[in-house]
Amino acid sequence: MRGVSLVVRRGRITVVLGPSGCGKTTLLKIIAGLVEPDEGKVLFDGKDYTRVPPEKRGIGMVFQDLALFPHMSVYDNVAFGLRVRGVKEEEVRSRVREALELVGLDPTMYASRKIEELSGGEQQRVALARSLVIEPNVLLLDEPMAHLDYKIKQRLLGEIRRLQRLLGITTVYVTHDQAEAMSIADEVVVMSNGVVLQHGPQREVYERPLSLDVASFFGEANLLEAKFAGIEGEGLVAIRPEDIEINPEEELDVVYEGVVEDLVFQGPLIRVDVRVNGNQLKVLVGRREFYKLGVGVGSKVRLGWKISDVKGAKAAR
Amino acid sequence: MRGVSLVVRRGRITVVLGPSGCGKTTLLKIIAGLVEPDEGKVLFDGKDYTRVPPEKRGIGMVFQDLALFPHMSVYDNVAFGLRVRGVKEEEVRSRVREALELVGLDPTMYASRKIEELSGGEQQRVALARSLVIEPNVLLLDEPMAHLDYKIKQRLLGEIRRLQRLLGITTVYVTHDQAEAMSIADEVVVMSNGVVLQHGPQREVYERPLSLDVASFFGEANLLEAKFAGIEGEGLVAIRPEDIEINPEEELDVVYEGVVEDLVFQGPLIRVDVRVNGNQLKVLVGRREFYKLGVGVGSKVRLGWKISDVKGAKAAR
Amino acid sequence: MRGLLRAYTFVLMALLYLPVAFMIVNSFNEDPFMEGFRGPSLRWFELALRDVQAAVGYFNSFTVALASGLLSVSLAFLAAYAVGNRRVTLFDALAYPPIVIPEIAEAVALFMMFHTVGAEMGWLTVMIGHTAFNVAFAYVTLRATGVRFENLENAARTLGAGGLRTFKDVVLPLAFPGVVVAIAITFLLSFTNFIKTLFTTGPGFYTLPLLIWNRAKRPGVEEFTYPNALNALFVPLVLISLSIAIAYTVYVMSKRKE
Amino acid sequence: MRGLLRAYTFVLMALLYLPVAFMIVNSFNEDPFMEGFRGPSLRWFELALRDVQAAVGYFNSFTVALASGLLSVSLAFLAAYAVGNRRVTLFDALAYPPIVIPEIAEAVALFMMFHTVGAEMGWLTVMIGHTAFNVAFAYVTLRATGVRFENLENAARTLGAGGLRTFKDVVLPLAFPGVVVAIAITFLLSFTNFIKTLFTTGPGFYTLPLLIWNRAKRPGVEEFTYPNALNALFVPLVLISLSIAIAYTVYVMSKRKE
Repeated sequence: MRGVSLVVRRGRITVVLGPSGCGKTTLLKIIAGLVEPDEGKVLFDGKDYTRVPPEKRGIGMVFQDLALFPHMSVYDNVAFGLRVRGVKEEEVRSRVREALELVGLDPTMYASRKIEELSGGEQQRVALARSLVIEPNVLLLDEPMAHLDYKIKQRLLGEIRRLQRLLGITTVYVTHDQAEAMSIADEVVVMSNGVVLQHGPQREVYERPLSLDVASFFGEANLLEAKFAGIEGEGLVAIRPEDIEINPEEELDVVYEGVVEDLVFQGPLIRVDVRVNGNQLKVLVGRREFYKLGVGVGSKVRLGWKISDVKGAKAAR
Repeated sequence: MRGVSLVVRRGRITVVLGPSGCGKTTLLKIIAGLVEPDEGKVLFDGKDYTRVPPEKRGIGMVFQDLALFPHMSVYDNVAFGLRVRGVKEEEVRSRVREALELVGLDPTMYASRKIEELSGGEQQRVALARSLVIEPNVLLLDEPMAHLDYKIKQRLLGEIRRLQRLLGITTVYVTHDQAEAMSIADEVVVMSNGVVLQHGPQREVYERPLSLDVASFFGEANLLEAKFAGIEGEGLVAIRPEDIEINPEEELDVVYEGVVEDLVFQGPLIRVDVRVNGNQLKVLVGRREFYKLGVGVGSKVRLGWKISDVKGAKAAR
Repeated sequence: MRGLLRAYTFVLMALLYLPVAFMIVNSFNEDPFMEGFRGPSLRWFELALRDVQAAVGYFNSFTVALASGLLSVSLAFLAAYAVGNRRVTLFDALAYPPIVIPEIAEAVALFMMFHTVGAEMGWLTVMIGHTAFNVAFAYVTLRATGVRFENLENAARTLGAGGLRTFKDVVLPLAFPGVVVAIAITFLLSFTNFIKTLFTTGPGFYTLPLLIWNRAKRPGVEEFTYPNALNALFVPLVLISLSIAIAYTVYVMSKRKE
Repeated sequence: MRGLLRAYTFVLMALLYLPVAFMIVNSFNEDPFMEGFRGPSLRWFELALRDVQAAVGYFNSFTVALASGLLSVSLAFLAAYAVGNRRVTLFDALAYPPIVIPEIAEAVALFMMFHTVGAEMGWLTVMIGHTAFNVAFAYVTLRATGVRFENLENAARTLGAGGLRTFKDVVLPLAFPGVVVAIAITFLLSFTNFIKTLFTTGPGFYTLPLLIWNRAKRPGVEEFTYPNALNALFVPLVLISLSIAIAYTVYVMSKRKE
């Protein structure tokens, strides 16, 4: 990892998105103080925390394997951070109660349970409660959903976002899953090979990716070799599947003809794979619109888009 | 598992979708002959295969952990099924070559590689080649993408679909991930607790779920307590987030007023969480439409939908 | 085929237990020489209860084993903790060989070393001799059961616990079962050791295996040296070993099921 | 603190090797009694080369160990294969105790059994005695390294391989390293065994540990029984053990790194 500089916005959720082994987890461990950076600094509110040991950083961290203490009850797991701080047992009790309620676990039902008796989703909630109860300045989450089923993952992502909004806690969330990133991020940091490719509000990163890599890593993108009148030079450009219109009624900047090769039903959206001059373009259409279009596999269609929707032409390689 | 009856359509991809532990994998192992069913039969083309050992069933199976032979090269892995059948070494060579090319691996580069030297995606392709080279009657895939990164998963799902279309092979794909199911399925079987909840073409299961469980397990659904003029009785109904319109221009059957609580940017779609009478409704809007709407957190909005879009009212509990 | 294999396994396991079963049955045999079963009797156990030498042997074996078990596990725990979270290290490579070096070679070497430095042979030299071997065994056991828990220690640190607090509240409780197992194993190895004890002991100090050895050399010369009198002496030793082994197995099985 | 702990570990490991180092150094010592180092010499190795009894001892130890290793691993492999893919079974629970039963108790029991059935004591009884213990060890080792590979066997079956073909092409090659390890361990245990050999051998048959034992009892009575002559005899034995142990450790380390 080199030249990584990351400024996290207070009170927002920053998602660090990158493929496995790109250095995301190491970055998080450096923030937590569990790994010493070879060089560089960790600042909180402008103060240098680089040499501060992890226990003095006031950080809450949820680990990929959760790292719940298997020899303690749910209650003792959540109480751990408070007891270490010498909080009185009376206050510990009420704060553990609150924390469990906050994450949606009934304290009377769960407090005395053993960790191994809980489901994956429940363990996830306990890990969250344990790191929130100490009222950390920063909450770090390291692929916390990696081992959960799709539906449970969706529900928990919603709850983490709700909690974060409620508590206003500065949050850094690391994942390789762009769908997870989409569901939860305010800000997105796209990483690759230990380098930050782009950092910004997620809508901005999606709408104005600085490179083709970002365009195709955060969201889907069709890559095209192209030469346009409006843009200088020649190279690769990216166009998002939902920015392509099928059989457009209005006049558009770019229009191709092609044949529908495959239809992939994706629930609210239908993906239409269209072969155009030997390339396959993926087009996303809303379910309702799609029915109106009345195209099927083998249909001839016209595809069109606006020059303004073309992404990443700058970084053409 | 009880009362499970599954008829798989020839030449199509049938996805068995269900949460962990619902019996999906056991079902697949019964089809493959690796587990004997307590009762019931396995038929291929009307013939009873229940007592036929796995090696005589002509099945190709890709396992969750891939189960590539670690002591053999890529070539020997793919060649295994052919050699067992006594195919001559000359023919083995050409067919292994073809199979590797089919899954997008250059034979000259990959044939002699060790399994452990390959990336997760490459191993996936070898496993696919190994099960396709024997020209099986049925291809079984047991959560084959479980350990892959998002982007690689997307690419491989597309390729499996392409290969299936090319070879016309009857395929059964097991997963807990509805997004995976959406990307690849022709037919969907929704399972829960060892029971098949619904089976049909994926569009039909999505558009006409037989129960609220199916509606919320395959795709997203808002569950509402409701009493409508058009429908008898009272109970829970489901409405899909993309079927709700925000500030509708036309006259709709149901209209509520509410306040926007959160906006979740999901790329091509924006999810608008609206609080209505103490319930939160999730609404999905296309990116472009959303910009036209001009709503933000705190905006008052009207929500409306058509009675015909309400799902699962039948199965109200 | 499958049934045949299972039957075979049963027979094999039964054969493994044959010598022990033979010994236990004969300890209840009225006949002193096992020339046949002459009827059930407790005479050898009654004899054992009056056997002052055997009591001294058991006591000496026990104190040496307990001291060696505790000492070797303490020494090994420190080393395993120092090695840290890395999965395999040079030290792991170094710890195996001493376990497989022929015991008689090590015994002779220890004898010669003690002799060379002029140590007085007895309880202490025996205990040190046992510990020399037990440390390696305890180290390997503790490395396998774990004395470091990287992720859990990290979690404790981020929750505000310093190094000592983390050690006390996380490392120790989690390492504890492994420590008990290591003490049990080293205790057992020491308790039942013969060769090394023989070479490192001095006049007047003997453990139970040495006593039995002495008596077994002159069978039937006096009442205490009848074969079945020896069998009766073995029984408690064997039962102690079996119960530790069974406790260990149950522990391992319960861990794996989790 | 961390440096101190590491230094401690180094010292501990060094101490573990002290007896062996002491023995090897003294085997090159001109002095017969290790009363001090009188200068380097190969005289004890030259003596060992002329030592017909030692050659016979080494040879007997080798044949017994090889036979016992192969036999016990074969028996144990069948049992481990029969037990199948289940992670923990009753058989696993049964296999541990025989390993920890005091060797001297088992040795006496074996002696009495052989005596009772009127077996002629010698190579065969020694080999069977070793195997009785080694089977349990081999079984535990093979269960740990694995002789069943459920998913890979399933994969082979779906690819069209029958049971035998799957065994030959998948199970055997994958189990092979574990089999080699098990043979090495049981070979070593047998090669260096003393007590059980002593109790199960008959007149005229001796292994290397028995020979050394006999000579160690009367140090300096003749040239062959000088302490440093014994040390020289040990050296090959110790080197064989160390190299097997190191090979084993390297193998385990390479597996873990994968």
